[in-house]
Amino acid sequence: MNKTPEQINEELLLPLNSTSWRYYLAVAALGMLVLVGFYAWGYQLDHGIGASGLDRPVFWGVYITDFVFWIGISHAGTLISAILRVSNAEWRRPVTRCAEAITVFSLLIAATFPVIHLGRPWLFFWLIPYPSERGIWPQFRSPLLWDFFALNTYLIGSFSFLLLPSFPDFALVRDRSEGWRRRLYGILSLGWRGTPKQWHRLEMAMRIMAVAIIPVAVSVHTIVSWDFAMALVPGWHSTIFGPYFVAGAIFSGIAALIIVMACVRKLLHLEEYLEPIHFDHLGKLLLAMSLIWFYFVFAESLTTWYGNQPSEMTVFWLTRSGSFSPLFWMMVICNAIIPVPILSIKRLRSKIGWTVLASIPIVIGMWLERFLIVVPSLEQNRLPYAYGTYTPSWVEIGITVASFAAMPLLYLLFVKAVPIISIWELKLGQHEKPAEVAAPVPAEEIVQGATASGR
Amino acid sequence: MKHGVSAFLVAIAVGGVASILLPFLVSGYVDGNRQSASPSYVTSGKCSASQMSFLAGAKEYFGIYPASVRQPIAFPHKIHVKNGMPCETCHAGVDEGQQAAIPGAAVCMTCHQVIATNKPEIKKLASYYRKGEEVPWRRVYWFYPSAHVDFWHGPHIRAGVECQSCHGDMRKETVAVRKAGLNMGFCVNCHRSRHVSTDCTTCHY
Amino acid sequence: MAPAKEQNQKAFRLKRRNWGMAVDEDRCTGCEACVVACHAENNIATVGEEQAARGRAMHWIRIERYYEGTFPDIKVKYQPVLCQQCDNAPCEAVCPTYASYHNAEGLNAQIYNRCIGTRYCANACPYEDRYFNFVNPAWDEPLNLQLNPDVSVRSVGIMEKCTFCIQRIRAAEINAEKEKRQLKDGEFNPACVQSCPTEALVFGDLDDPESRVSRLAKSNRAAKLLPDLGTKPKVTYLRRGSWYDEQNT
Amino acid sequence: MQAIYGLYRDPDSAQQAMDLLQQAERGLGFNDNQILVLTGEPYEDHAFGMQNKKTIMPWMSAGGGLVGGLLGFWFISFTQRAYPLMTGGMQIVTKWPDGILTYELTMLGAILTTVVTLLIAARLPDWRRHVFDPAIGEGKILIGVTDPPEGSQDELRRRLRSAGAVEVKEFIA
Repeated sequence: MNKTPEQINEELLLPLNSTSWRYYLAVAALGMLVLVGFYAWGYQLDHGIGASGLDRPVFWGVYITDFVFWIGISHAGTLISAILRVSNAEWRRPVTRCAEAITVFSLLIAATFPVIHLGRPWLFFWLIPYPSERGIWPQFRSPLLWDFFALNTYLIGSFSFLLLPSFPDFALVRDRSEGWRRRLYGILSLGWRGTPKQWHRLEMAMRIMAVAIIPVAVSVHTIVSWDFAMALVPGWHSTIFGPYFVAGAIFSGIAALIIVMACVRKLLHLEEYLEPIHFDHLGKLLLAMSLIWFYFVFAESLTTWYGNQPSEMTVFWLTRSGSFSPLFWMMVICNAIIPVPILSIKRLRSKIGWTVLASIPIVIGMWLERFLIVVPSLEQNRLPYAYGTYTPSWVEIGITVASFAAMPLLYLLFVKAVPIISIWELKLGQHEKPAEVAAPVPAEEIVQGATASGR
Repeated sequence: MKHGVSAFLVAIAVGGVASILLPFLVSGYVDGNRQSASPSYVTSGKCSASQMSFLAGAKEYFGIYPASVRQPIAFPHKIHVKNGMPCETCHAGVDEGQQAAIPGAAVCMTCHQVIATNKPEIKKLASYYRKGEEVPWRRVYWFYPSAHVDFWHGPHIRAGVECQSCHGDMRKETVAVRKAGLNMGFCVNCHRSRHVSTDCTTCHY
Repeated sequence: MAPAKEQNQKAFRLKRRNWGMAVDEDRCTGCEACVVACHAENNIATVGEEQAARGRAMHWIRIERYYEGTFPDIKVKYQPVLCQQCDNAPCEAVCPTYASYHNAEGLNAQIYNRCIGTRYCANACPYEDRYFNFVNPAWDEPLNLQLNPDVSVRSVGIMEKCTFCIQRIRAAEINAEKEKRQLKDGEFNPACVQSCPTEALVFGDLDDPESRVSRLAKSNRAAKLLPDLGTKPKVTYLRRGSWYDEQNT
Repeated sequence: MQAIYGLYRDPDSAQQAMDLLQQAERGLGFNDNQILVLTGEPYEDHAFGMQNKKTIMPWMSAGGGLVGGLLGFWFISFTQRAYPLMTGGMQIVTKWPDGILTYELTMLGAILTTVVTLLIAARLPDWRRHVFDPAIGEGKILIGVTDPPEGSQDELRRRLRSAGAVEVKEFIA
């Protein structure tokens, strides 16, 4: 890829300037699904949490699954983008903003689920530590409060991480548009001009943020895992949960990023910016995470099985051979058996279709993994007399579907407003032209070249 | 076409709010048997489970109490207090148990058979009494059921808390009006300053 | 004006209690009188057939039935399970709003108006003895007239559980304070204890070495439910000839 | 505000223009602060993009983190003592969970301080009208002098052009 700045400007600002009828159709269709979710939530507010399929003893179900899942997806963006920035990987340039936007949107979606899940959602603000006449504060010993703080820190951090490098691009849009859009982007760009001082401070800030956001991202999913690990519930009370959840989050995050990038590439005609090499690199990361994920599942299973405690084993066999076993084995197939061979073979991994094919089951499998952590342990908690079952209701399914529709909807709206590839960072990569950008020449081509030249 | 995006945003926002409200509008709060998630379900006292209106629910949510209540008889507290009647004379049992009594018409008539019989308000009282009815006094002080408060007058009186610290100076009032907000901060501050228990289960159960 | 009663301000303090219960499983016949009494005393909603079938029934005390042996030689064991009022309660620390906390009397208190319904406590409770109002409770006429005015009615979205009949504790304390005396052992009882025909349930102060419950708690038949979790329950189970004896000698 | 500037296609000629301006500033009566550089992307490997490299931003961020953490720990332990309630047999000020929250608030403090420091250091937001040319968005580099002294304009134009400017323009606000 070697383009002049004018070409880059034109091609990357194209989605902002022209809109096809297909776009409106997609927004309308997704908007309808989101509205169905809102309707379902309204129904639940009216009828109480009893509108969901929850019961005693399964007090947590699909909502918490969705919450953990979306937090996991959020690790696609800021964490990966920050790691790539810190390690100064040149191929990151077209990927970063695409990834960071996933983080912000999936965090926003994730943050609604604890509220939807509450029995009395109109009192959700009691989680916020604000001074009140009651003189009573939230309880900071509760993992839910840790969640609240971690989520807010992560949301503020990743929003800044997304926003800061957007200022120069907003300025670019400002200079290339007229009327209300010029005024709007003028405000959004905060009057960015591009003095050396501004550039230097921005780069410095991004370096600091990248370093700061990595431990935050790790802590966020660790704390989400502690929601479970802090409770004396068989299958939950485990020290492995922190790293296990972080690994799973990055795993599902990369898978989501690959899917989103493939869609963005196709729909916004960015074939020359998001190249197969990017999918190849992310595919390698995905392969590594898949193996790490499998290692964690094995480690968790082995220690539980070897320890052989009655209450732990009840839950263990419930998932491995009991009523949840179809879901469990489907999860293993989706997360390891399908993607590992595809991603291990270089020829498949370097084809975008195949990496996407490996990513879709991972997203499904990771949702199942969260479901299998939440529900079976609650169904068969310690006292056998209190065993129960759980089936999600249409309300829970509707809200879940709506959350899956909200993600592309927010993304569609986002690509209309913000260039999905950080233009200035891309240009910066252009004029330095480091070696990593170029795709390595496949071995067979070298061999062919050698034979052709007669050596 | 450029305005399409903002139009969609507005439509989504409006539609989202509307579809949350839709079940409420469809179901209608008029139907008394519906189960509802509005913050409350009881209109007065702890023991009725009737459905309340959306507005009443909102008032309860924000802790808004009506300051004054229209009473059937404009009872002048100030005259009675000025004439040297202590509160317990009529509000019997306040120092003993949980609630302060509201006197029956017969109690009033022990005096008002002879005192001020020509006043219009006393005539109203007398007519209730003749019909064998009680005066339908309306409650001024109460806690919303969502406060889950169980208040006992007795221990407070025995601890020497003046009636007026919560109910205002009745030497100046005709019918009772709600003087103190009686929110949790009001109670807790007094409990703190008197070094009595601020344990939650002192009041909430 | 209430005249200031100066003499009453000289602090009369009730002795702090440490409430506990003993459950004699050898005496329990599984008659469920305690369950009914608890429902009546504490305004516990009956959720109806449909909701109960979905596992949303609420009984602050329940009789768990376990069967031992093979047919026809079967023994039924009854185990009344109520909130164990743990000293190290797993449910308390996870509540984000202090709706569940431990008070000075050793009660594992549940403050309804503070509850926002995260249901985390119910997950954390190993005894599964926390009950959630999945739907708004309703009482068909005239059942609403039998509600106990001393206990608040919980609405939808609130977690509730056994309180050791805190309203009776408070009433007894206020009476004792009025008469300026300390509470006597057995002066009052929670509804379940009061209604138990075989006196399988005993309630009292665990800190008072003379009380019945503290003597039963030290009995060699005494055991706790799920003792290995370290929750320090304040309900003691009494049973002869069971695995408890082997574990707790 | 007035300015005379040249637009350059490549960093080398921009650097040449910069050098020419710096040679001339004593003679024509302006100083370094009046030399203006605007670019569409950072040129940190070139001398003209190296102005103002000194910053205390990392120290600010670290300090912000420290302040955030200390304030966070104080706030959390204060709320725990303000209405002391026992839960789960734990002490009132619980050190382990407070550590988690202190950590989160440390990071929040660092992140917020970084953002605020960036905005202050980069003089943002600033919506006033300044010397600007949208051409920098097409990869051009703008080198110029703001408020050039009387009589120096012609010399400045000559020097800017001699460095290989695509265009030399004047900005009058």
